[in-house]
Amino acid sequence: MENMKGISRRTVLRAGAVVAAGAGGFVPTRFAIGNTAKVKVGFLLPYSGTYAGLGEAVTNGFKLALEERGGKLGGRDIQFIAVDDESNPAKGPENTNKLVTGENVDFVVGPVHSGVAMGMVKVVRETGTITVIANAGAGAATGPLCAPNIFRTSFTNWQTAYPMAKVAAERGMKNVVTMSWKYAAGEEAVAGFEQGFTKAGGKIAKQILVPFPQEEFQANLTEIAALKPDGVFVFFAGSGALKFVKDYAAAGLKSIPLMGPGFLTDGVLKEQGAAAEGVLTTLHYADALDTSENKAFRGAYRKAFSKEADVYAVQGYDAGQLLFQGMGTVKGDSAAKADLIAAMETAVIKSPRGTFTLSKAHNPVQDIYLRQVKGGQEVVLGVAEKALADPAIGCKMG
Amino acid sequence: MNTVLPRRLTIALLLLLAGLALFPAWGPLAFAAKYTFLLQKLTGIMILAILALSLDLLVGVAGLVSLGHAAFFGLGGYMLALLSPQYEAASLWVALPATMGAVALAALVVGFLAIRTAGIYFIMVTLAFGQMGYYFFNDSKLAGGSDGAYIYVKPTVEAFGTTLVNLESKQAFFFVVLGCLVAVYLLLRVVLASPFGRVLAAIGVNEGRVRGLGFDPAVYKLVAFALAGALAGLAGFLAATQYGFVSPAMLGWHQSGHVLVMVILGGMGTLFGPILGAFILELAHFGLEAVTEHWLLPMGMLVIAIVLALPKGVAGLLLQWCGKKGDGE
Amino acid sequence: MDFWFFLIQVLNGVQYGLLLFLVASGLTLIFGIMGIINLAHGAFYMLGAYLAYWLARTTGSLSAAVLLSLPIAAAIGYAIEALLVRTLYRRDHLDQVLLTYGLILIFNEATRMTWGADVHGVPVPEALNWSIKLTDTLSYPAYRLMLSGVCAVLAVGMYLVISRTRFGMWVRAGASNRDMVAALGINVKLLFGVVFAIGAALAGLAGAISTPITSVAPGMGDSVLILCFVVVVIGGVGSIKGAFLGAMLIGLADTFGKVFVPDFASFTVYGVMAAVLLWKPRGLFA
Amino acid sequence: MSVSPFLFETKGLTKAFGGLIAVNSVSIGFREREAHAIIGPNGAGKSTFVNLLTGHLPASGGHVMFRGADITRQPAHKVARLGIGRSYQKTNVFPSFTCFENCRLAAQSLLSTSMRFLRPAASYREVSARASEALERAGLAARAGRIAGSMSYGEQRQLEIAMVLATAPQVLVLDEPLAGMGKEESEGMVGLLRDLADTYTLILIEHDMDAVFAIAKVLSVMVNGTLLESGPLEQIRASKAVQDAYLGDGAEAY
Repeated sequence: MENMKGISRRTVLRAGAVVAAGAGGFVPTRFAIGNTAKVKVGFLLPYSGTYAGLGEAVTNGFKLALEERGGKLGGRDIQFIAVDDESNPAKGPENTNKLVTGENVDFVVGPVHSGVAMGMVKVVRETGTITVIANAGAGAATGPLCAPNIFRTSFTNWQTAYPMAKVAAERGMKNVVTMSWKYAAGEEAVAGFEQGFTKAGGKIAKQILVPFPQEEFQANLTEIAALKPDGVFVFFAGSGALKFVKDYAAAGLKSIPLMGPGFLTDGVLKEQGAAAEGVLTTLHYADALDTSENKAFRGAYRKAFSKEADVYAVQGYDAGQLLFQGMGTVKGDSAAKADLIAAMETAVIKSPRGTFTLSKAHNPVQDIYLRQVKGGQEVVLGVAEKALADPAIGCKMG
Repeated sequence: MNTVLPRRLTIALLLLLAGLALFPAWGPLAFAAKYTFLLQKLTGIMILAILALSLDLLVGVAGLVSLGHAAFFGLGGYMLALLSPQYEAASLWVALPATMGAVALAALVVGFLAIRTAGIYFIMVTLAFGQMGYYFFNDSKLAGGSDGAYIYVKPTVEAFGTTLVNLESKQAFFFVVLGCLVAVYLLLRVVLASPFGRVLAAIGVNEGRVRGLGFDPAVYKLVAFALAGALAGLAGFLAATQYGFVSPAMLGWHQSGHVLVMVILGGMGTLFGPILGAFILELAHFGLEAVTEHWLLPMGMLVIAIVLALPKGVAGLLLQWCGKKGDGE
Repeated sequence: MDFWFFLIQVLNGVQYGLLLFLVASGLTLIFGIMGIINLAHGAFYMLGAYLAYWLARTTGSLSAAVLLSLPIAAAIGYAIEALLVRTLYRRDHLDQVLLTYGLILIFNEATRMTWGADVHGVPVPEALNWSIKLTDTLSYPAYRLMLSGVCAVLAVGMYLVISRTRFGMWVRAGASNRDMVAALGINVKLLFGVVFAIGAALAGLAGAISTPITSVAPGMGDSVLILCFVVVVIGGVGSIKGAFLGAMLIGLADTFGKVFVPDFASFTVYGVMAAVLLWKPRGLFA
Repeated sequence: MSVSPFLFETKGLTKAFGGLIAVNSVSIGFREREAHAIIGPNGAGKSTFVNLLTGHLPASGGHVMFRGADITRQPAHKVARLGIGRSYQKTNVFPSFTCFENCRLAAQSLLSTSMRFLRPAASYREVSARASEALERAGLAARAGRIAGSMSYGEQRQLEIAMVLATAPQVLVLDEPLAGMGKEESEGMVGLLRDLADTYTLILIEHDMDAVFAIAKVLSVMVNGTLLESGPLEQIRASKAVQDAYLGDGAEAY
């Protein structure tokens, strides 16, 4: 008992020391003005919880891009500041504020989660901090809420789904069931597919939305089996994607083609195993892209982090390229915002995914690839849609 | 719990309050560039402290452990979002009473159903209602669904055509929130000393006996539930005003659990304890996060250490110290 | 409604319910006998899943992994009871809530530090990697059937242990009147330690055997935990029979909710719980 | 129908827990300002009877009448408001409140409602006065400022009575007020109860026969949930049936 007390007291002390150390972190920082000061780049990414792996990949990709280019932005050294956004939308504004107001960063890079992105956009629209969204596909960020200082190097949910409609129609599908989690990203993707598919003369047999993030799909799989559609289009990512694909195969539905945005297989393909065989996906990137840029990128990434690169790493990498080009044009003068933004708007990014430019809404105009799992490997079948731009409905820019 | 605090403690708390109120004076000197951010951080913590205070009325005083309290917090935020015209400001004089009224009404309905249960069942029923609220805003198109909703322009505080306080000013908003925190604290102190508060506190200790004395506990608990709900709604209203953004996560059980931890950590039923709890938990989070990305680990250890070492929370420790040394009773 | 369609949906609901029961039974056992609200219960579910994933990769056999992860989960459970939980029996329920909340944070982060943040899957063992064809498109996976079988056997086993053995008598005594357990002259310390270990092992087992049909990821225990609380409360705290019934109810409500009222799918589970508690404020069997 | 001679009475009052009948058709009448003791061996159903009388348990059958009105279905708090105050077998005070606060809370029943939020409870003079009066009467005036949980057991039992008094009842239902008290403490309590018997209608459940005979004028004897006999002290003392069933059993009861 006495001993127990001793331990707990020590734990308290140690924890106290950590807190004190943390507090020490915000002693007055010297505030230097001019181009000689370091450029501050803030990462607003998940470093804990379910999406931590994605946050890490974006960070790695970004750092790799800059290291390959001399480790400087417009000739200035870089200071990275990372904030764990915890994938918690409720804390989105506060965590953004930590970077923007607390650290006075010059640039914000992030986030993964669309909900966090919405909170972030709210803050940076007010402060005018130049922000690069390196994953979150929420259409609104480059739609109704677009702003001169907000860029995206990833995709919109619509972009990743719309091209699949053409593929489905070309393959003779008439009747398709769509399914997703009931949250913004999924609903936007499903809407994109449905828009394209009905335009091509197809029919949506049923739209199934399941509560996010529940992963019990059996009831819906049985429903799909009963509907006997020509194809099934789904939006799932991460652990949900892993589980859905496995359940789909186990339920004996493999005879019905399964389609979806590439997140259905990316990052979880190995774990899905044979269940993923034949799954058709569309995405703005594929690990197996046979281009010299991609091979060089993947090699460098593997060497630097002893890990395979993925689409998130590419998006982070391109965010790094975008800032590098912009800062290069203004020679490191991050205060010249208008020039900087103009330079970024016109940037041509030689991405591992293929070269892309930005639309007026600051979203990539990019090729969307059609991919299929064959023999446990993601195989690129071709380009589903060339230079696809998000319609950016509601964006009043440009 | 005694309604009068030992003098030493009162002095210590007043000194802390003064330090907080004067932050805009000493903050810029001590923290330079980080001042504005810290000002906002402190404002955010005070908002959570109001939420923790309101929960303490239920958990610490009336013995009603609610794991769905954040639903009222979130509802308060959403009310502001719904009441704000898209590109204009809502008037605080309309929006705030409407918000608190609506949240109190919602709390009354939930409370009416939940108060029939007790103990762990009450915890679970409140959790269930909280989750229902979460899914309501997550699934419906009413206010942006899972994306959340924006409040583009902060509410105005005007009287006879002149602006009294400009909430867009971070410093002014800091003082508004500080004022609300002090006001809610004093209000709850007054309420606790009132006949109502005495009955409520007695219910928390021994509900059956209160019934035997001729009071219907259900009614008192219901009123407390509505009052706590309305105050949580106020906190939600302020939170939504601060960043102009609301999302369903505000209503979720994680948020409810987080606030419950603040209350227990700080010391239940003491009112000032939960405020300290909010500050300790949030600042520890802030500090640990700066040191390691694995901050959840030391955070968990800190929570466990406090449970083991401080059974009555931080407030219990303070009361013990001051009770021994001070002029006490 | 097509007969087979209906039948499979019932199977789906029952199977989901059985799995929930396995996790929830440990939770209700721990609360019933020890009076502890163990928020960390979901963490044991996660731990079981991670152990199974890790051991399946090292040993190459899922069944070996499941069998190995059981004693490990039990040992960790026993250690936590002896080191931490034991100091809190005389304290308020809320202190235990806080302690086990702290444990969740530690477990989640420790898991991430050990196994990384990636999502993992475990392949279905070859012997069970087939489906029973019911109609031309409807079929039922064999592994899920086996899973239901294991859960059902455990449920029956638990029923027998509780109704026929001395240990079961203590459990029943504890659930109806906690003071009585101490009065029966039992080594309470040992009993509590064992109960906690059994609870942890049950949750761990549920996590381990469900790996082939779920994804192994940090925080996977949290959503399961909430559902299990719903189950326990519907059934009546401390009642294994209640937990079984509650789990079935939730499994079926969730399944049919998704099929018939998809727009309110997230409400169904919580709606059922609210309705049960308004009708019987102390659960079905309390 | 003639007017009942009783202030408070039960008619065929019955309570069954599942198959077990704890109180079986008990009819007892209590006259105004009468000290009435209910005795019987353990398990006779006395405590259940008290709980039925005060609305703490719902009756399975029969009626409880107060001033001619049927109050059988009234919940406990309404029964208390009618002027039927009760004390509990197990000490049942608010341990974290001071002695005075315990009584003041009870005295708040003087207010038409306690749904008053802004004025301090301490500032209601008539409430405080009655609380003081109750403490005085129970002999605890000197203890007013003590935290109830820190007082001696006997004092807490006294406080229990003081709280009932502070609700200004007409009927006092006291469930074993002497339980667990030492000899000296008991004597003090008996004195207090005798004193109270002059002003209130007293219903007393008690095992201590010395105390019962010292306080009560009327006795009712319950055995196995049924009323064996009810009548004036002397009648019961003389009753053969009672002696056989209860009093005669052991000298220790007397």
